[in-house]
Amino acid sequence: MKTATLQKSDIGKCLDLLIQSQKRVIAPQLRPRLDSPDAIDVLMLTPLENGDNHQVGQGILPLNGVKEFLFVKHEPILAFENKDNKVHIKEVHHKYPETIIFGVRPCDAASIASQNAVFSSDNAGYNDQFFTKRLENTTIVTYSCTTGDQSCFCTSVGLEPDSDRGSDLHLTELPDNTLHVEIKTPAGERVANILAPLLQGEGDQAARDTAGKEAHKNVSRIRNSHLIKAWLDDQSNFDDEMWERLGEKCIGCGACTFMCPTCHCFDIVDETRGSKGYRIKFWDSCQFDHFTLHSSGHNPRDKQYKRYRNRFTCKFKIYQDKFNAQGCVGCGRCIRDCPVNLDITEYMKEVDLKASLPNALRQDPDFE
Amino acid sequence: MIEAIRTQARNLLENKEVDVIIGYAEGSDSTRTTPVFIRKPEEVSRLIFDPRCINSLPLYLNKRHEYPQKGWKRTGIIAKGCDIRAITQLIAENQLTREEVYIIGVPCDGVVSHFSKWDGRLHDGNQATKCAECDVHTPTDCDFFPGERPEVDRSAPYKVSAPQVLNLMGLNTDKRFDYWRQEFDRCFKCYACREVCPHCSCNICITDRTQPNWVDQAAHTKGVFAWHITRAMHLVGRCTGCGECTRACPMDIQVDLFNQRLKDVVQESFGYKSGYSQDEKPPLITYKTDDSEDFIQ
Amino acid sequence: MSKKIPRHDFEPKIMAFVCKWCTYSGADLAGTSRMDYSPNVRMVRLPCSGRIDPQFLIKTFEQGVDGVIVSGCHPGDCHYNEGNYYARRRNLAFRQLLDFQGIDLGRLEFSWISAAEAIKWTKVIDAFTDRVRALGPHKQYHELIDPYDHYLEAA
Amino acid sequence: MNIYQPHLMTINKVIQETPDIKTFHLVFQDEEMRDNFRFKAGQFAEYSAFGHGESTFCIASSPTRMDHIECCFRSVGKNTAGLFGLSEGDTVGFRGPYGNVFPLDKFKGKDLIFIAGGIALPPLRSVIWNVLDKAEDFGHISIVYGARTVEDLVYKREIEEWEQMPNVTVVKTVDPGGETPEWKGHVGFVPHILENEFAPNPDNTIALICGPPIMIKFTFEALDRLGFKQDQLITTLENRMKCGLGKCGRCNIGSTYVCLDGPVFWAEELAKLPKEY
Repeated sequence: MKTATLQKSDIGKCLDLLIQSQKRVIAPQLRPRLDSPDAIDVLMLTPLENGDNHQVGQGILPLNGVKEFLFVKHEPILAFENKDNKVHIKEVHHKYPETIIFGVRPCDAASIASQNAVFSSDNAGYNDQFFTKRLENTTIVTYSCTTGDQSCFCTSVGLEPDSDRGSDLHLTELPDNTLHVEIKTPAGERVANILAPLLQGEGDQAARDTAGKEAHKNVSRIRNSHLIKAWLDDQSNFDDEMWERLGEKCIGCGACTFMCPTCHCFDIVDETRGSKGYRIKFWDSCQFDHFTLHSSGHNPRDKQYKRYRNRFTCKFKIYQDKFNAQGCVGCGRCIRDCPVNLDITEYMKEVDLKASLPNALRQDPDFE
Repeated sequence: MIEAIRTQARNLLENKEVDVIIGYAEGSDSTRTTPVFIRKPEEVSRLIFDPRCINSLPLYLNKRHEYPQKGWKRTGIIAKGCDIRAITQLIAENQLTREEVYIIGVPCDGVVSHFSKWDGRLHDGNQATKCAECDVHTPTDCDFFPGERPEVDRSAPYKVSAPQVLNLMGLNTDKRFDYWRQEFDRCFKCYACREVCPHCSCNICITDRTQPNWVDQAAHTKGVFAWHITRAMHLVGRCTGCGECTRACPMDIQVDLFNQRLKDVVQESFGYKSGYSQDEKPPLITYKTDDSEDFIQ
Repeated sequence: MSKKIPRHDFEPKIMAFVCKWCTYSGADLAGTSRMDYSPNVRMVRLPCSGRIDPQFLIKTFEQGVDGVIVSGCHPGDCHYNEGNYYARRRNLAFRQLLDFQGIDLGRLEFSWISAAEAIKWTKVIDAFTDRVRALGPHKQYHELIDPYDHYLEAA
Repeated sequence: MNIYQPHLMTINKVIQETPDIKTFHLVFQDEEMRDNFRFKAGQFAEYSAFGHGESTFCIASSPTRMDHIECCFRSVGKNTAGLFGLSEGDTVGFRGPYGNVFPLDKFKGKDLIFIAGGIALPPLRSVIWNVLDKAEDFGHISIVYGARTVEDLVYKREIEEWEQMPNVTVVKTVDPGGETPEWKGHVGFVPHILENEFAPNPDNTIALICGPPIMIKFTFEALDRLGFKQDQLITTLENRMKCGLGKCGRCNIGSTYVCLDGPVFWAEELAKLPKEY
């Protein structure tokens, strides 16, 4: 693996170089907004025109994840036209521009593999070209976290704040204001070649490892979260009282699922105007009551807490069983953005407690 | 104050006067609070109240029918002045009868505009704008009030809109369109604005209906425009200005500006302020023969 | 002999939602009396102006019209006694909402036209058509309504 | 290849089964598809009325009769209403076949009981004709079919045809209140009629059940009381689907995706799943 060093102050120049090489460059930026006293500063991953106002490495996480650049919010999958009483299907031409997403946080980068497990042909041989082709043309430049906020819990799901999973080119911030650059894939190498004028010598692996360990301490961790899967596997826990008790405050909006970098559910509808129309694939949420509603009126998940149970099970069991992938990357967006503070880590802690009782409880001195 | 509320809550539960008390409890981290459903007298110590208690709890009153097996008949609710306005409005719309709720009013000095801004105390820098013009810091219609209830002066003149609304109104029409187009570009229709709204009480929302399909379901800008216009129109004269829709928006779109603008329209044109009377009809289900018609040919 | 119809570069598409008792009859009278007025208007007849849900108007804009007109009986003349009073309030609020949204109020018209007022109908339509024509195509909204058309162009 | 792209099919024939249920006979517009298309009994497909959307139904025709594909549906929502409005000569979209199949090999030499309610007969009809066309491989065939009213019974002509067959027993029933003066079948709910009127012998028998979740539940219980074992009961589920490909994420029962692992399940498989169907 090749490494290099980059001055932190040169990130803007890096972005400029990439833009000049005719790539679509996406990086976190502060979002301009109407002046308002209630305003909060919001980072968004945005396509850049130049490297001036980037916020790479700033803040905890951009509001949106890389998800919306791979599994886009809405897109046509088919066009059709009714001509002379006959239906003609037309192909839709998607453009998959070569894209570099710069400054992706490790949790977001790790989520790409989960989405890919669903959309690629790994899943029953059906390949969703709209996702996979976009992914083929996307290079991910990750940027390690140095700290987390109260909602971050990546270390509880087996990730680290300096993890390079899903990364093509991995940057780690070192205390001396330089960046340790690791080239992970050929795509990352191509980006590194463009950035070559700014890269210096080899990276300091020891300093990078120290920085990673330091960051690891700054993200809170849930004990024994590995017990969750086994607990969910136990059929008798499906009707545990916990689900309703914790879930009854859920109001059934889709904020957590739409913000989630691994949530992949979508809906398909037809939209027409005149004789032409499009079949559209767009984000949907398992938290909506009509998501599973049968035409007969029967609803397998008829209560909100059951829908949240499905979400939790999806993250910690279904993803593993069905897609052999990680369901939750611990980015904490669902916690930050929940209007009623329904916290997935509370479920995790509760399950952890239930699963580890009675043995571990008395043996672990750290247990609260 | 909170001790008085807890004591009252315990009494209510012990005497079976209410089946559940909806209140606030400590959230998952120190800056947050969370709605909580208290069913047992021994749990009342979880109840708290401070400026972090942003949520508008009356929205759960709409969802009370989802819990019939729990015998949820009469609901106790901890309500700020603005929440009581929401309840009053629900009663005026026959969504609720006054007897179904037991309102524990709490005096409120204001709440923070966003959890992330909480630094241990409330100040001008983090107070929600709605609280600056609030005239119900001391709640009006409640069954229980901790301590002596002071006389409330509600003679203050009606204040027009938040500054953002005026800013937007100052732009020309095309600029305003572009502003919303840019904002709505982020909307992915998670419907958090709908679900947190105490007044969005329909069992099945018009956007979820497909026959006919009035609002496109996909989150392209056309569909998003249609959704937000529809939402604002359905809240004309009903919105009590809690601002939850904007706070809940994960994409940080200020959707409540529509409601604030229409609040002004309703006040200026029909002299109606929502959430102050259980008997007065909301403006769009009534009329006066001499209503303004200067826009009509 | 009908008068010569002037030609314009832009002919707006105009949608009219009308009450069947008054305005529709008024328009009918204009037709049977062979009065001349702008041919840009397409009409939807509804039982009462109170039946005209703002949703209809949004959908109409989504279909690419340049102007919408809502018309019913004069106050006091409603076949259902009070439908038009409700319509008046609702449309007052709806206009302000669309204005705040950034849609030019010149593209919206509301009128009272009775079954006898065929002349008023032609005048209102002519004036409204001229006004919308002067505003030009409703370009901003038109840009929204076919969000996927560019996907049909070959790469 | 776009996995969401349907094949075009022409509606050859429309049969109005009940006031709100229609059967379509569909033929591929593409000759190559017409020759090469294969499926097995129990599989489903996505049918689309362009401009309205896609719906999921089991293929109702038998794989032994490949001159056309049949589907049978009730007009309930936006998509099915769109399909319902189509007539002979119109085009529909077709994606499939998806899902698993009824393991007919395991049924060989055994008596079969088909139990269905209402619009749930079409999924089993595919198997019924498949089995009847190879009657020498199987034992006695019984069909227990019920609907809310006499009017709601589908495949009325075929039921008469089945009744005439020597190797077939047909038990018809309608819910109480749904009978007409001319009605000669039973009156009562399917599980009740099955248990008390028909009372099949469980020896060397397989029961194939299709119906709404509540009917499946009660039928399982009834069959259990009659002495049927879990490995003698097989059913097909109909959860809501959009993609049919295991991607849209709505048909799951726990970790089991009905579109990929189903729709056909043995009772013992269902027992291991959470009650989420």
